[in-house]
Amino acid sequence: MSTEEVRLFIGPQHPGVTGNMSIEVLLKGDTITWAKTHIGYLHRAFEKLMERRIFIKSFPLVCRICVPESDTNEENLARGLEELADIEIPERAKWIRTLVLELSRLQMFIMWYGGIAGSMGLSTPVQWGIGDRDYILDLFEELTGGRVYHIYILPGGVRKDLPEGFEERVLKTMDLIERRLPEYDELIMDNAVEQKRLKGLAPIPKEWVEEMGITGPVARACGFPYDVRKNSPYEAYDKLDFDVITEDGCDVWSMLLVRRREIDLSIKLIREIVSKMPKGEFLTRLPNVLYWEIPKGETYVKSEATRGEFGYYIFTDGSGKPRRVHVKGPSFIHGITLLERLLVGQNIADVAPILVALQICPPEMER
Amino acid sequence: MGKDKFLNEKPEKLTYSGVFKKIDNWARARSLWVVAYGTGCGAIELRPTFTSRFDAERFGMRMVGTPRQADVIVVSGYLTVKTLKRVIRVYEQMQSPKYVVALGACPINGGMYYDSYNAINRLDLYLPVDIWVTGCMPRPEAILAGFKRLQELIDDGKADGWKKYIEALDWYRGNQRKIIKNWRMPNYNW
Amino acid sequence: MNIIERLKERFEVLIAEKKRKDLLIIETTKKGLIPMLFYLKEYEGYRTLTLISCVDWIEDKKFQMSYILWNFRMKANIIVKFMLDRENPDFETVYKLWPQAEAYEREIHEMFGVNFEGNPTQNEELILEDWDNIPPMRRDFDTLKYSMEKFGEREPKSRINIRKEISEQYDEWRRK
Amino acid sequence: MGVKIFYAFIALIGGIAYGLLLGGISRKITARMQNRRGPTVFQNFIDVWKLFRKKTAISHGVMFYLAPIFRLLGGAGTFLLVPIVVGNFYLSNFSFGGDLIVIMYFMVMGCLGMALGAAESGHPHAPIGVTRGLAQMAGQELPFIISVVVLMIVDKTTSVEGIVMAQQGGILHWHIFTYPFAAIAAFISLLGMMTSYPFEIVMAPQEIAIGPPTEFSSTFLSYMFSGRSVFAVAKYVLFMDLFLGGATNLLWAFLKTFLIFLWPLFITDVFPRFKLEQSVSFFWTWPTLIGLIDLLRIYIVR
Repeated sequence: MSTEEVRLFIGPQHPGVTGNMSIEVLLKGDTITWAKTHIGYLHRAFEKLMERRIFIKSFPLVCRICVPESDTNEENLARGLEELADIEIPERAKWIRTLVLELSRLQMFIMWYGGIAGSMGLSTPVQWGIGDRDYILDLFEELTGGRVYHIYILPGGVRKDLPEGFEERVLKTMDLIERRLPEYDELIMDNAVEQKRLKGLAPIPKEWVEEMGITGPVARACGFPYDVRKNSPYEAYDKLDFDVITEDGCDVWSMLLVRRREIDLSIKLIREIVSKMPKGEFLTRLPNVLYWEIPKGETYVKSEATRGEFGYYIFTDGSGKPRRVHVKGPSFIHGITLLERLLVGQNIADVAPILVALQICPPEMER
Repeated sequence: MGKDKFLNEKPEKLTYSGVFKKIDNWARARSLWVVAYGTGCGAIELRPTFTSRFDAERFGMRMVGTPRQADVIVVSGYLTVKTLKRVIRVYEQMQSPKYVVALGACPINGGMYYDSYNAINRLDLYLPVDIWVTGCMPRPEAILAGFKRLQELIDDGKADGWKKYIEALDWYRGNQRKIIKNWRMPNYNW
Repeated sequence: MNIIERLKERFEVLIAEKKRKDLLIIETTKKGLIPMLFYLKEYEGYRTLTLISCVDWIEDKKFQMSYILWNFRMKANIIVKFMLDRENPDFETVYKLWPQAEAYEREIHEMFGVNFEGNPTQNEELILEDWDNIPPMRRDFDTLKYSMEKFGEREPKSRINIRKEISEQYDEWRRK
Repeated sequence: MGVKIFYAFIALIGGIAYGLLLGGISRKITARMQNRRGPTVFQNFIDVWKLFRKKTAISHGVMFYLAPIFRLLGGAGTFLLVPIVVGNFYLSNFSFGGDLIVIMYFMVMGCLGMALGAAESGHPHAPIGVTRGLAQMAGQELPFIISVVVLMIVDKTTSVEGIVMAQQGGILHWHIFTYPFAAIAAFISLLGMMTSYPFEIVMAPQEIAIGPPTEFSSTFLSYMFSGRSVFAVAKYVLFMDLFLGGATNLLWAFLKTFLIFLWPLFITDVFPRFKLEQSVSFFWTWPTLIGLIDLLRIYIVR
């Protein structure tokens, strides 16, 4: 209304933010001149609680750190503890873990693919995306018993073997999702309005990527082939055949393209994993986990989540409980350092697409 | 903007009676508008509940973006102190009659966060809860069943958490102020 | 000449341990940390700061500060750490080297009470709101006791009992 | 006259009900599009009743209270000035000579009243929404006015009844066929008026919560709801009269308005929203240019 600056809080109760967080902006007309992220609405003190729990009891906690993609957390913690306790896990367990991680990545990307359209008001793909994601959640339910929280990956392997005929059902679901995808593409990729809004939106300067530690699809959209799966392979990823996907636009549209191609890659990888799945044990016997003690040590393990590099910095001190577990969520950098700088100069209408494009997940920022 | 007549004043007790009471309850039960505020992790299962597969809209429920127009607030899981403050504010901005649905084990007695310094243990010390849906996290079917039960309660005129909140306001306020140290909220709007 | 030798030549290196083929752990002193980080960033190609972390070794009366760096070309991580006096936790910011250090330091200041000189925003609340106790991630902070005092005890009761009790409390309040 | 008022009142109630029903149908169709069942078609009636009987305890001053009334009056006024069935004593409402200009005035009035009230509500999202709405209105009115001017010039009348009369005598006399470019411009403009999706920038839930009506609740919201419904019906009827040759009886009126109602619905589910600048510049280029073709044509032909 006037040329004065208006102070506006986007969130926490706002349909456009991606979770329980808040962005304080100063507006001049429609343009943002200053932005600040406020987090802490979901702080449950996981890191403190884990110091009070024995190792095995930490697993139900960590899967809640990132709600939609919980397996990455379990896998990271399990791998870190195995490294500290010097446990070798069977080959089949590694492949099952990789399968679970890829399925989890795929369901997150499908939800995201609808979500980027939803952030601009196109609600049809949102509904489809969340509906189609449920096919994968059904697979998870069959495998682990839970839709969202699985607590399936444990130190020493996985909790139980794949059920009879699971592989075929995975392949069937992949076919089904692949059949559905062209419809999404027509609505999202070929949409003139969508292209007009997203092309060239919020370009990230290339030198920020290394300096700020931007990871994941956002970095890949800026031309950096940063993918933990390739750079420092974990589980069975070194035996899989794939290339890192990069785009060179640095804007939201490139991030969209990267993720769209990631969906295809995930489907391809899942097919490959199923075809290469070895036979054998799925769990090494651990000592009694209730009295399981790990010698003093520290390590940093990381993996590729859908949003970027997920890292666990684990300390043990020879007792039955972790000394400290520091969780590095990719959204911490994306949501605070990057977002505050990126939003300056943008239109208020573009806040929601940018938030979704950076895929900011509040619970992993504050744990 | 003038002086606000509802500011800093105890709300009058609202009673509904008369011939329309039955129709009102019937309509209220079939048109539950949920405020779009994902307070915790249960919000991820609210999405399937409200979209294609489980489609809560066939029961007349929908998400609205502002608390002023909402009837139901879904407390989806644990509440941290920081969020509790916002939830109370959102709840008080909603217009009567209004209902609270709590998802998960955490609002009942703290759940797995019983020893966390930042998550509250019992929600019904601070807000009147009409429906509890257990499970961590509750499946969409469970959430729908919870809403269905809420509809039955409204139909019978038994979902009266909001009346209780107005009556026992001092008790609730006392509890709220005990844990929210810096009370920078206006006491307003019912 | 590998990187450990190059670092030993230039700085005080207390411990150097090769954890994995892409993870190196270096311990240095408080004084040598920032020059070492600068050297690693400018000359060794460890251009990205991944994480700043802090651990409370209460029995040694020390905080361990760790800086995890990432080298994009070598595809390797390095952890540079040093021990900070727990009674007197003052240190400097590395905000000038990496912008994301600002938020990490803000969090550590809030959770451990470490003071980073030169950080412009470290006194702003990041996660907690109106915190009224010692910084919560310190080992001597008892979260269970705090939770029970503030939020009430968690009794092993069934839901029905809790409902009943609440309604009793409510009735009592009404009678008054 | 008294009888006329009575019948107009009946028509108004019918208009509101028809609008709410159409809203329900659109929700149903959208739901089917999104692979789900959706609410019943009567859901909007339940919503309005519930909202009407909800208590409200918000006060932001007199303008705030008056805004939904303005909105309802704007909708009802537009509706009452448009003849549903021309020539029929009961169903032609209060249409009189020169009424097209009054209709356009009424169409703006509801929005302006809403804008004043929303700005009073003090919520920061409301003024942003209001500025967006006013800018958007400036955009969408231009092509509409051009096409209306075309019709006024060719029919040499400013009354809706006159325009309807000029289209009688067969389907090819309808203005949608005789002046197709003007019709296209007006129908694109209708998308903006109906806040159909590429141009739905006023409420924009993901951006500014829901914009101007953020603070409105309960009874006020039910007034706004019914106002919006009757406003929509008024626009459908107006477009029917201007371009589809009016209606000779009530059945035709239902059929034709239903056809017009389907047009924004097809667009709305497959597009995200524009930004404000993009929306306004779109209205000022494509539909305006298309409308100008017809204006130029009649200028050359004369």
